[in-house]
Amino acid sequence: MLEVRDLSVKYGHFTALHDVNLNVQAGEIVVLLGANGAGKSTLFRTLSGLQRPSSGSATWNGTPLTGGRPEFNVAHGVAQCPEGRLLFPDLSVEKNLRLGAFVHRKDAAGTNRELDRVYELFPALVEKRAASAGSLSGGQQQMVAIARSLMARPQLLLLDEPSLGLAPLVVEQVFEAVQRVNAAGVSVLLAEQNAFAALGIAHRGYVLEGGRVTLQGAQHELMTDDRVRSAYLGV
Amino acid sequence: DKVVSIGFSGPLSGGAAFYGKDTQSGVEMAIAELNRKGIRVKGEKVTFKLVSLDDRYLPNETATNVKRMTSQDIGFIFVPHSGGILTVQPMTARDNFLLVAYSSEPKILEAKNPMTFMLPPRYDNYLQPFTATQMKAYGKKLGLIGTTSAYGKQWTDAITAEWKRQGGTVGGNNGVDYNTTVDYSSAVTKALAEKPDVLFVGGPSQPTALVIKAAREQGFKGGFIVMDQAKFEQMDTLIPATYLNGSVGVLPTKEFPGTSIFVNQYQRVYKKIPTSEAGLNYMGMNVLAKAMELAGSTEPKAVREKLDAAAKALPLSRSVYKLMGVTDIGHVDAEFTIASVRNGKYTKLRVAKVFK
Amino acid sequence: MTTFLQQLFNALALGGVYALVALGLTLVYGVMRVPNFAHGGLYMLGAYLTFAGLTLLKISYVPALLISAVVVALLAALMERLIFYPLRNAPHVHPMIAALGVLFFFEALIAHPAVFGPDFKQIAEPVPGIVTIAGVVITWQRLIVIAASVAAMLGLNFFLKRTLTGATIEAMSQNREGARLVGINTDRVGMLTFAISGALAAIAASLIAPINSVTPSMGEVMNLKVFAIIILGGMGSVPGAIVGAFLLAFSEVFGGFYINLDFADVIGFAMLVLVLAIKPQGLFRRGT
Amino acid sequence: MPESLLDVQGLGIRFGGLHAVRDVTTHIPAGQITAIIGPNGAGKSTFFNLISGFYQPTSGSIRFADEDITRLKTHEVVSRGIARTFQTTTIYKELSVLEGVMIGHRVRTRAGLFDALLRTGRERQDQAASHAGAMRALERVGLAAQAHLPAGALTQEGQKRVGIAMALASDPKLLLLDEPAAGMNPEETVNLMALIRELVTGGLTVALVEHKMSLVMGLADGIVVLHHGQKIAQGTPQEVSRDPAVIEAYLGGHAHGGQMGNTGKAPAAAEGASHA
Amino acid sequence: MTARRTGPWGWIALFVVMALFPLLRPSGYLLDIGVNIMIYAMLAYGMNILLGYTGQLPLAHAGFFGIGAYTVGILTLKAGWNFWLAWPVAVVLCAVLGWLLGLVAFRTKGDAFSILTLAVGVIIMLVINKWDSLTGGNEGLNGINPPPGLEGLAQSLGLKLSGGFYYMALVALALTVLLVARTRASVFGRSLIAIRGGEDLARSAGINVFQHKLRAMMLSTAIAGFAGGLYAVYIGFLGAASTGPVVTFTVLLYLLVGGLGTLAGPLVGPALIYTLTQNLKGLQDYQYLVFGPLLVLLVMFAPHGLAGAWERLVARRRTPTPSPTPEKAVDHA
Ligand SMILES: Nc1ncnc2c1ncn2[C@@H]1O[C@H](COP(=O)(O)OP(=O)(O)OP(=O)(O)O)[C@@H](O)[C@H]1O
Ligand SMILES: Nc1ncnc2c1ncn2[C@@H]1O[C@H](COP(=O)(O)OP(=O)(O)OP(=O)(O)O)[C@@H](O)[C@H]1O
Ligand SMILES: CC(C)C[C@H](N)C(=O)O
Ligand SMILES: [Mg+2]
Ligand SMILES: [Mg+2]
Repeated sequence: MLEVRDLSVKYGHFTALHDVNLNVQAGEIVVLLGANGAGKSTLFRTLSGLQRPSSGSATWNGTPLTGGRPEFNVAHGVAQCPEGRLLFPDLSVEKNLRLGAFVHRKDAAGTNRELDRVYELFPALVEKRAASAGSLSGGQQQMVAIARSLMARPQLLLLDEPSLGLAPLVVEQVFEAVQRVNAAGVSVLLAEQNAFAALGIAHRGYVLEGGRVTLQGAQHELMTDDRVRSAYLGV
Repeated sequence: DKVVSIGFSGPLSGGAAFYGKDTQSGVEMAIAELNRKGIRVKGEKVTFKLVSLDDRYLPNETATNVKRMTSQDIGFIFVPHSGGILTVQPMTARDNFLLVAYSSEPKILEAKNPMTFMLPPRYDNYLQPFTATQMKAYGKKLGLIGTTSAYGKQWTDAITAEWKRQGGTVGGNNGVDYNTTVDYSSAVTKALAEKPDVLFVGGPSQPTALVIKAAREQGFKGGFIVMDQAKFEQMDTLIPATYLNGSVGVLPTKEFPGTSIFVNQYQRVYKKIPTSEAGLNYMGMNVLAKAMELAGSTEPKAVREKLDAAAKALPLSRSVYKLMGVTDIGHVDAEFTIASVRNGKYTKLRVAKVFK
Repeated sequence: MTTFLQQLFNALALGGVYALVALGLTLVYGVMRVPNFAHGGLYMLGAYLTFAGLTLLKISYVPALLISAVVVALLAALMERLIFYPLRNAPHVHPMIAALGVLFFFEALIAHPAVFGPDFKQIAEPVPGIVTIAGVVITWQRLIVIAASVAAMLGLNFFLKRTLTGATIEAMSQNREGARLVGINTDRVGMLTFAISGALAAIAASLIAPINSVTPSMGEVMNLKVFAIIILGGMGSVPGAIVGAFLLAFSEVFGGFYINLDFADVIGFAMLVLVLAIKPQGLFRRGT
Repeated sequence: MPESLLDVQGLGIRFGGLHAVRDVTTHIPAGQITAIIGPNGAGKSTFFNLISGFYQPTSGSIRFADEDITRLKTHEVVSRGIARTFQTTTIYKELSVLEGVMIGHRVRTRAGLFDALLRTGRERQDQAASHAGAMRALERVGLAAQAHLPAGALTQEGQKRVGIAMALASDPKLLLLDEPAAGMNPEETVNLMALIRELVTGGLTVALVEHKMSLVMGLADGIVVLHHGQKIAQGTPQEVSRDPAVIEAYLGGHAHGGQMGNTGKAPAAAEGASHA
Repeated sequence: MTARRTGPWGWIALFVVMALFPLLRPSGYLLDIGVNIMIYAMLAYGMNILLGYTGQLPLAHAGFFGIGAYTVGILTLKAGWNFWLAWPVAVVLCAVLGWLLGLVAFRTKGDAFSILTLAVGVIIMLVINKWDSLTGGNEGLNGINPPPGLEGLAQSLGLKLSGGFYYMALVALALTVLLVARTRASVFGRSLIAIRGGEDLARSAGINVFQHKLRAMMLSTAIAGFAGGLYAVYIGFLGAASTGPVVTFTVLLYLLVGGLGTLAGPLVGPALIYTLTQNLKGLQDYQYLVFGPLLVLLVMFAPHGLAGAWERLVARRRTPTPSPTPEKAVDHA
């Protein structure tokens, strides 16, 4: 279980997250809603260890995630598909993906199996496997980023706006895939502008506003909440 | 007591530092000895203080250093490279200092600057005996692989002229920069392609030894004319002594008569072989001190007047080389000795004609 | 004809020298994009440490070389940690100038009278003597250098392209955060990369020193040329570095031979300018 | 039938073995909004890059306002009146918003180095013109009040607007927007749609690439569909959204603004805000 | 960061103070340091146009400095030209050669550009060093005379020749600063900043990147030649060493310490570092043992240079940095 307690993050003098509390239970899909600049990415970066909090804690099954060492977090089963993709532009798509499985480097067979699986999820990448990641179209790169995070075979998957720049059909496939991964027991924390689709597959959700959690609830509660409907569902 | 500061501006860092340090060491050692012994000028005890500033071989830095020293009323400044010397030469009169020049660039003398004191003997004295000896021993064809420093180029031109004058033929100039060349093989190959009997080589000792080595390895059997900048006593520690067989060059400092005191002393302090860089600057400083005694003054102009007398009065133990005096234009007139080498043994060569 | 062949060998040997030094730099500059101008300094230190092993510790050549490689590797790793790592997000000029500062420091340290002093030193050839093939003379040491440069190239290329650690180096150089996100300990990889580069520099220096000479400024002459070689070959390309090295050597040797020896360096650099003007990316573009 | 502003004939480009854009013939009518859609990697951004002179086509021709611009360099294309934004927001984050947008006006000024050194009359005029042009553009996108903030301090959406303002500052006739709504929430998307519509009302022609069907369907007068670099359909939103080939390759069940998250039955002409 | 224009008053005050300096009767050494600083500052201003404003790192500038210097030296010594004619010719020559270099070099970008220009810098130095008949080769050019009229002018002001040189350098520096400041504040200069910020973006904004870079290069090398011409008459002797990469890197260092892309940086850097290195000379064998690490520390702890740090401080005091608050926290229920 992911447990975030009183987490605050500062950029210089500016506080991006104020005492955030949230959790993701084993096997859950939890969606994080919030306007631009609400602090979603900041939370994700903190959970994957790229950003250190100024106070508070975040643990995954009791293991602290806030040591500022992403490599430690991945090794403990927490993988992220980050905002901005952070790919290796001059390496081939396949190398990018294989490096995604870096923490499983002793298990070549498992990596190959997972590789087949992500190619199945994103068939568009198959013909691009030898192309450098930087030469791909924006959407294709986004696919690589998602696929790379799956390659780590995480127990907790952090997806920061995975549908960004993806064609509608592919978005649908991504959300299906998230559900499939989740069905296999992986917990998922998901931030999305495409709130409707995200809420569609989520069990629970949080609303982040100005760096604070202002609302939380089960899927149907949020779906029917007026504030959520007007601000995030566009209805 | 009176303290007289002696200035020194030369390359003390960078690629030419070894050269700068060698020249500096001669001045330094002379000062240490003079201070120990005690010098009296007009009855007053004088101690010398060496003020050294790095100029990295850059003339503009030399100029800045000299301005700094003259601002501190330093009246005697050693500079060991022609660029720096030529740059500061016009300043001597206005800022009243005696420029002690360690360089054999003829232009320094051509300027007829009354406040220049130039230490190295004229290298053109070497040309005739070098040429005569090697032409007789090996043949009439000369190949050229000297260094391309200013000094090296002058040498190359001069030896070319002399070799032709004595009836030999000279191949193309295959000079390379001894300070930056990574591998001398290709220059040597090119020079040897002309099948010379004698090769002219020379620059700093160590690369010169590598050039000689490459030539021998590529099968060169003739003799070498070694420019005076390279020292046999340093080269024979680097390459097999047989490689040097049949070379002519300057006699190692330690082989000069009467230098054993200097050589022993130097080796004790600096733990290395003294070269003429150290020796001539050592001599220069001693001449300077003697001239102050004779002049009864530490005023640069007065000292300049007495340089000739001082040089003549200096005992051999302090002059390293046998001094005949200082010419009117401020050039040291010293006896120089040259030698050919075989298996580490030096044979002195006779000099037929001396340029003054 | 013999002269021509001899020059061919001379060029090969010189190319081997350049290649060996350039390969050490390929990792940090070509792959990691750190303009480590102190590389020449590490190269110089490598030669002095081997010299010290031979003269002070009185050990033989191979152990001296190995000790030197290890020490320089550690030093390079330390440099990464203390200087280049903190500057990893700064514009290029910053690490470049910092590296120059380090170079100054190394040179001054070695040239200090209490350390080695500014004089030339010489390392004796471990395998003295020459081989004559068809009238062409080449020393054993030069053959060793050529062989070592080819071996180093093959090894390095294999390392980068075929091993996981190699891939992590490339990954880290392209996106440090991305690399950490997949679980790569970038701190360790960064230091490792510098260490390998340092070891290669030291080995190169120890092999080349007997041909050339050991001076505090020996790295400066090499510095410019090897940076040029890496750009010439194409940033990050290991075979490119080798080709660049031999191309430079051939233009210097044959330019010197047929045109003018005094202008050999000018010809070499002019060739670089020409190649870049025609192929701005260098001869080999970075592959994947 | 509005006259055509941009005509593309048999346009194509290859990257090595890949035909990223292939034999595309289409036109962009003046005063309208044309959307270019298609799967990821279909060649949409590449198509924009070809028009704006970033890439040189390997085949075909481009005519803009009755002039052949196929071989023109980017800056020449911009000076003819085609401006663009990038798929990932690219602006001068360290500069102030105003200064960044003034850069967009550069193409309308002539002052060069010597004007700068001598501070000629032309320099002063151009300086004033840049300022005025930039402020006009900022007003159009509603950022005039933020003119003096560092651009990087703005929100994602604000930064997108800065990007658009920069393009507008060059006084374009045709504006190319590459995924302008990416990363925006529904509300911001609606605001952006209003902005684009305003610009078109003001006489601008817009071509845009977008995956958000709500925006495409709500905004576009005509749609061009690319797939594997080729044009597979062209027509009004209604026509295109019913085209089986398009549904198969691209839309799936999202023919009618699915990404905005409603039932998919919204009329194409209506904008998202009125969906409630 | 944008160079914040503090208005001309600070600069005018600074130049007035600098102009008063010789009246304090400083030693020849101090005056000499002043002139040297000003010459290198000019060279740094030239480099700053490319590096600081346009974002291109050129490494051939000491070469152009050398071309400027040798042009003046050769024209006055060998062709008997008047210095005041030779100097502008040197500047124009450097501009033209800079333009030619740009035509080739700007085909490349980033590191390749830097290394290509470095190679050109080395070539220039080597050619100067080897073209004996024209440049005097290793022996250098000796005896370049002070500018005609300068000594007389100095005497009429009650100064020595060195004082005359000081004012000559001061005027040249002031002109350089004026031109650079105008460039930076111009439409053209803003386009350079745009190129620095991203070439593709600048191109899409309609900027002819290549032409702008070429112009920047011309201005930059012209200023280098301008400084070189002054150097030639001031030192009176020219050797190839003062045109090599070492000088380029030294000036780069000045620039970095002063502050890239700032207007004051190219003056602050040389003033500080040149004085520092002169003083470190007293440390003899320890000078680079101290200077090397000092450099590293400066780069690491004052990454924006001294002028950069100052500008930031002033900027912070003037406009309390708007903390990037989210535009709107969703509060519409
Ligand atoms: N590196 C940084 N330095 C300073 N401020 C930052 C930094 N990164 C983010 N911020 C600020 O922190 C706040 C939260 O940003 P964050 O990226 O977490 O938002 P977000 O919810 O992910 O928004 P978006 O939907 O745009 O991705 C914003 O105001 C942003 O400007
Ligand atoms: N410079 C390049 N070199 C090689 N291939 C490229 C290059 N640019 C684009 N491509 C390839 O061309 C194809 C089209 O890319 P493009 O960016 O135009 O797609 P797109 O339609 O914009 O996709 P998206 O909706 O994902 O942004 C892709 O397969 C991409 O990998
Ligand atoms: C060897 C010396 C007598 C000459 C000295 N190298 C010079 O610069 O002139
Ligand atoms: Mg975000
Ligand atoms: Mg695209």
